[in-house]
Amino acid sequence: MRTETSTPALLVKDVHKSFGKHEVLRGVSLAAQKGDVVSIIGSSGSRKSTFLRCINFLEIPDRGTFQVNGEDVTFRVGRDGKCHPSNWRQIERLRSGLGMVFQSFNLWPHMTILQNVIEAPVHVLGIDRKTAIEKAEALLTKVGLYDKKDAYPAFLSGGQQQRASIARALCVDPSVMLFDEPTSALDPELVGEVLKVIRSLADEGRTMVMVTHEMKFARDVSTRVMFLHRGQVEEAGPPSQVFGAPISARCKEFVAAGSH
Amino acid sequence: MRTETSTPALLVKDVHKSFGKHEVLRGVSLAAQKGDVVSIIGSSGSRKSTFLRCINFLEIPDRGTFQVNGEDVTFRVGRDGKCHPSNWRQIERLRSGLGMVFQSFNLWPHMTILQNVIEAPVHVLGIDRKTAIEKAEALLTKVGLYDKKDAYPAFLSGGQQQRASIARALCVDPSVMLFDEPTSALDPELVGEVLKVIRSLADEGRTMVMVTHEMKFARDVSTRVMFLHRGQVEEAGPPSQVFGAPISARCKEFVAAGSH
Amino acid sequence: MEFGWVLEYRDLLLHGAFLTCVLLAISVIFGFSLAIILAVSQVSDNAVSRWISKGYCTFFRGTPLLIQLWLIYYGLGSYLPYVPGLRTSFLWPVMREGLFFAALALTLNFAAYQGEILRGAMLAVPKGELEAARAVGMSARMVLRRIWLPRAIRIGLPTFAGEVVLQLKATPIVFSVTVMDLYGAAYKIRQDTLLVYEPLLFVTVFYVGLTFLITQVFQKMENAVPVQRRHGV
Amino acid sequence: EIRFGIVNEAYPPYTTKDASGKAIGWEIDLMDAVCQDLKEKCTIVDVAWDGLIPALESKKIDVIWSSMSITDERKKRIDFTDKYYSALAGMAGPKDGVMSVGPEQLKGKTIGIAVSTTQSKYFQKHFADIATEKSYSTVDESFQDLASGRIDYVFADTGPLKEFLKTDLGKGCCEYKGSVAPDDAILGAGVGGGIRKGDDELREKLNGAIKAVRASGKYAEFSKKYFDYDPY
Amino acid sequence: MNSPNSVLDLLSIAPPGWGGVLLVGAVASLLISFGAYLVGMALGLCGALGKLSGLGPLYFVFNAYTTIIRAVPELILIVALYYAGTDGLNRILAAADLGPIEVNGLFAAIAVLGFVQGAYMTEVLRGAILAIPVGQLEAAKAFGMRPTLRFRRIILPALIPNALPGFANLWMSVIKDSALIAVVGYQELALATRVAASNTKQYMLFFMAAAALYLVITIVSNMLFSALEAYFRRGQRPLS
Ligand SMILES: Nc1ncnc2c1ncn2[C@@H]1O[C@H](COP(=O)(O)OP(=O)(O)OP(=O)(O)O)[C@@H](O)[C@H]1O
Ligand SMILES: Nc1ncnc2c1ncn2[C@@H]1O[C@H](COP(=O)(O)OP(=O)(O)OP(=O)(O)O)[C@@H](O)[C@H]1O
Ligand SMILES: [Mg+2]
Ligand SMILES: [Mg+2]
Repeated sequence: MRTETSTPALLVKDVHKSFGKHEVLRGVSLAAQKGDVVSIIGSSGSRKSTFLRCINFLEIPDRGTFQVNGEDVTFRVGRDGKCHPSNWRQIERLRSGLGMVFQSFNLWPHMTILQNVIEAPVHVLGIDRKTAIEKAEALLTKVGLYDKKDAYPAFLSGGQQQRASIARALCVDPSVMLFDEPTSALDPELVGEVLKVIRSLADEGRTMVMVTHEMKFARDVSTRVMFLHRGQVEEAGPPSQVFGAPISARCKEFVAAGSH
Repeated sequence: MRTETSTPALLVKDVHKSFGKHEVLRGVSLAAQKGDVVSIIGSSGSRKSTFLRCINFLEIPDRGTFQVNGEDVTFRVGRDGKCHPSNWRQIERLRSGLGMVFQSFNLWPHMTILQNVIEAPVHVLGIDRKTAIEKAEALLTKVGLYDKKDAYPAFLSGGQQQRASIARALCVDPSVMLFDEPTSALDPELVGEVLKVIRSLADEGRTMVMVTHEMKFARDVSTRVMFLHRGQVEEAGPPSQVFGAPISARCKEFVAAGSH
Repeated sequence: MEFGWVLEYRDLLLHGAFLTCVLLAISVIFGFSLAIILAVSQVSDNAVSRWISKGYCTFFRGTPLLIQLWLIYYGLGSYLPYVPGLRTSFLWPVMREGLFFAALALTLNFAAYQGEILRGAMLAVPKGELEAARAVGMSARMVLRRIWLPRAIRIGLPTFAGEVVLQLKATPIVFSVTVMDLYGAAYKIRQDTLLVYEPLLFVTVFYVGLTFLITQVFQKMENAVPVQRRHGV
Repeated sequence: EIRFGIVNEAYPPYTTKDASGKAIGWEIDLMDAVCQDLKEKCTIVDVAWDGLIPALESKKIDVIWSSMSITDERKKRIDFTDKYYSALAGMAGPKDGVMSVGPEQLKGKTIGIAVSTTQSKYFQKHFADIATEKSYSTVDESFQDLASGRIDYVFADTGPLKEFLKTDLGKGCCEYKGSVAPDDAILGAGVGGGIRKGDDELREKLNGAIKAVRASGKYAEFSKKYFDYDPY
Repeated sequence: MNSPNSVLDLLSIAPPGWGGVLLVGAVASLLISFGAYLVGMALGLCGALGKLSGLGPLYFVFNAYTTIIRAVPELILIVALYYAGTDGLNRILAAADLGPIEVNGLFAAIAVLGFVQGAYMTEVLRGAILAIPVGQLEAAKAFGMRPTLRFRRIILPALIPNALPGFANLWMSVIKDSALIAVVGYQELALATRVAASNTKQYMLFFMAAAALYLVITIVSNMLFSALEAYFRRGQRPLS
């Protein structure tokens, strides 16, 4: 975690977060250089999703420092003693630089696939419609969905929906892609096609942070792996270390069970 | 499929079934002796569920012969040229001898776990309440849910719900247990606990028919494995044969992909 | 059955039918706009606006339309002449008419029901879809405008169709504030001729026809976004 | 036994109810007098305007006794007794000192009239091109609008009009402007009891009784309680 | 215009105050509504099961029932059903050589409103039944439950929470629709209000009193329905 050479694409330090009295994140940090693929693994309930959602402020963390492409996120402490973003505009701007892919796709069902993909470029970034469509079509071709561009999400299989949602996230040119278990809502036969797309993104040198249960895949594509346990980083390092020679006893157990 | 020695617990022959013009089952047969564990495998859409549902008449097959514990199910041919059970009472009676465990648990949400488990014994079999409760508590202990007996299903994890639904199915003393992908709605960490319960049932010598995607498990616990493809039995035999040396090309492919 | 009167009263009937349609259109359009405000403020974080909208909906859903109409027309309306300048303003010819108050009461009432439905529909939009919108950097306002409301309206569409029909059926009440809508026309004809059923039958056919039309329009709107049908229920 | 159908909306002074639910009013007094004369037992049946004809036809009531004016159009559906009072048509308006109701006073004014009444017919014949008619389902509603200034005049039966002007609300805003010029073709028909077509026996009985009540002076006696004129 | 004293006098329970008339009217409204509600619920249950039975003729009959009743204004339905209904009944009785019967106003009001409510109840119940996850019914079938047992033990308890919001709405609407019963001459709250208002010419006072009474009735009913729903949803996880 301590590799700070040039400006990192994403730098998150010492994130704390409670739900009510229940402290779920207890000082989690993460740094990703441009081109890094960071996998976050851990058992169910180890707060992986919560941490990922804190990164793009879908959950507002109680404490922590955030830097996206060198830009600091400013917070102010509210009357409740917790942090609040001091400038929601900034958050909104930064969010469009952090493409999020959800486990359950979350495509907007009242729009066709193409409309889903161009929604943010046109309405958030203000790109003109024609350019956005060109770009979207290129991306849909890349994820192999060009022929489905005018279909509504409900008519696509899970794998196709997930690929569409990846295209949607890519279309705003995010500097970092965030994936929250992008394959676990898919049945085994559909997982492959989505992993293929993600792998091609990794090969392109995209910066990515990915929560996943696919150990084999994480091992293959990641530059770093982070093992979360009860809201703390229990082990982190290159995949060879985390999977091959974990230091922490819990991580050892988890990795052993994962490759059953 | 041709092992007819003593009275088989379940004997199903040449099941045909169409939805509209679409013929989905094209002559599937299955025989299970007491104590057999039959696994049905096959890719998605290969009609595994439909076949299993025909066994306990949740789908009415168009054609086929059925024998449960030596008792023939009688059909009459209706005006539409299809079979209809000639005696719904018989079907209802036989159904209670075929314990079904669904992929999505299907616990009744308005009853506590204990109420779920004693519902059928008390109201279908007419066992008195006290005896039923004793039995239910014993079963809940066995699946490790005794302490949750007064909770409502919505407050249990998926794995706990599935174990409760197994206890519910067991409580009517079925001669055959039917499982339809009992673990695929669970996340990987919960799968284990359910498989453990199923394995213990197999060890007890219960007759079971099980649709599953867990190849490794199927291989370990089954006495027979059946590979369905497009509504036909493409390969069947002991697990060592189906997994180790499949004859059919499709089965070979499927088994190879399954152990990726 | 005797329908000779239809010709004799045709102007009255035509005008009545026209008024019925106008009242329906006005109250649905303005009521729906108000309903959006009510629904949004009910799901907002602002406690004051939440309570105001809640109170509004409770009052208008909790009392009969007839009483609301009387209160607005005979109550509110009877104080209007005392508003300085209003009697001489260009608004007066409109504002002293029963039609104005009838439209107002129907609108306020429709908004209350619609606001409740829309609120439910907004809560029924899967949270993930909203998060996806936030995650691409949409502001709260844009999420509302581009994703939340359009989705909620679609979810509520089948219910809206029913509500518009209910609204149509509520319009006869305006006759009690001197608006000669179609029902009012039928009432007059019944009093004049002492025919009991024929005028009512005539009106019924009109309402049923209009209902059919409304249902068709909404069906068209629903079909605009195809949804995959669940099979086997 | 004769069952009298009386509309359950208040129409003072002819019929109304007091707070204990008892029917009172001029028409009730007349009914009592008529029944006394006939030595019949009479019952009052509450009916809504909407239900008068069906109630009559399905024999729930025997006579409509509820200020129903006699018109040719209505005679096609039911029979009427002889008139028992005349709907004297008068107007009420704001207190402005103008005390007559000729065409020059009404010019350009809005006049409230209950729907399908004699007054409405009269208006159509005499004032239709100079003033605007506004129809009300009950005369009561037109009084409220008169008080709030939405209309300039109410054109109604003199009885209810004067009754209204006696209340605080009426006293506060308005005054009696006078009666309109007589027109026997319209105003002469008056108000009678409505009877099932062909029920001639009852009609004759009631006609006789109404005559007798008038002749005996009873009519004038109870009318005095309500009117400062002879309503016949 | 009116001193507080005269307001109190006008609203006092005992005559000459009109408060008693209003209260009796309110009780009548409640009685009609409650009766109609029960009748509607019974009809609705038949209607929903009939529509879902898959039997052509049954579906046709109930579909016609719900479509027609829901398309025609209540006011017209009440007038038509009440008068044509009693008329028809008496004609049938006459044909059978029986004398006409006197239909009690309260009874008729309940029957007519209940018949109208039934159409709406049918749709609410049908929706509630369709909203039960199919799996729960299949699980019941898989245990060999007979249709009646299935209905009693699984469908009924599962549909109640689904149907309660719709039921609550219908209850509110039947209370307000009961005001329309005035057209058949039965004095409930709305008519009582008019009578009181036109006798005293204190329109606003009585309209507001009536509005307050209706509001009290609906708010109290809302609280009851919320409590009921909380009870029937006890097995469901609260939304966070
Ligand atoms: N809004 C919330 N309010 C209260 N508790 C919450 C909320 N969101 C999450 N939690 C709690 O935080 C804990 C961790 O949740 P999280 O989803 O981050 O785990 P996870 O590692 O992503 O698990 P999984 O692998 O199952 O997705 C859970 O126990 C959950 O109950
Ligand atoms: N009620 C129905 N009406 C029409 N078609 C149906 C119906 N039920 C199932 N099918 C069709 O039958 C086919 C097989 O379904 P089935 O669920 O049996 O497959 P499966 O092998 O269980 O697949 P999976 O592994 O995904 O559960 C599907 O293509 C589906 O479209
Ligand atoms: Mg998660
Ligand atoms: Mg299946």
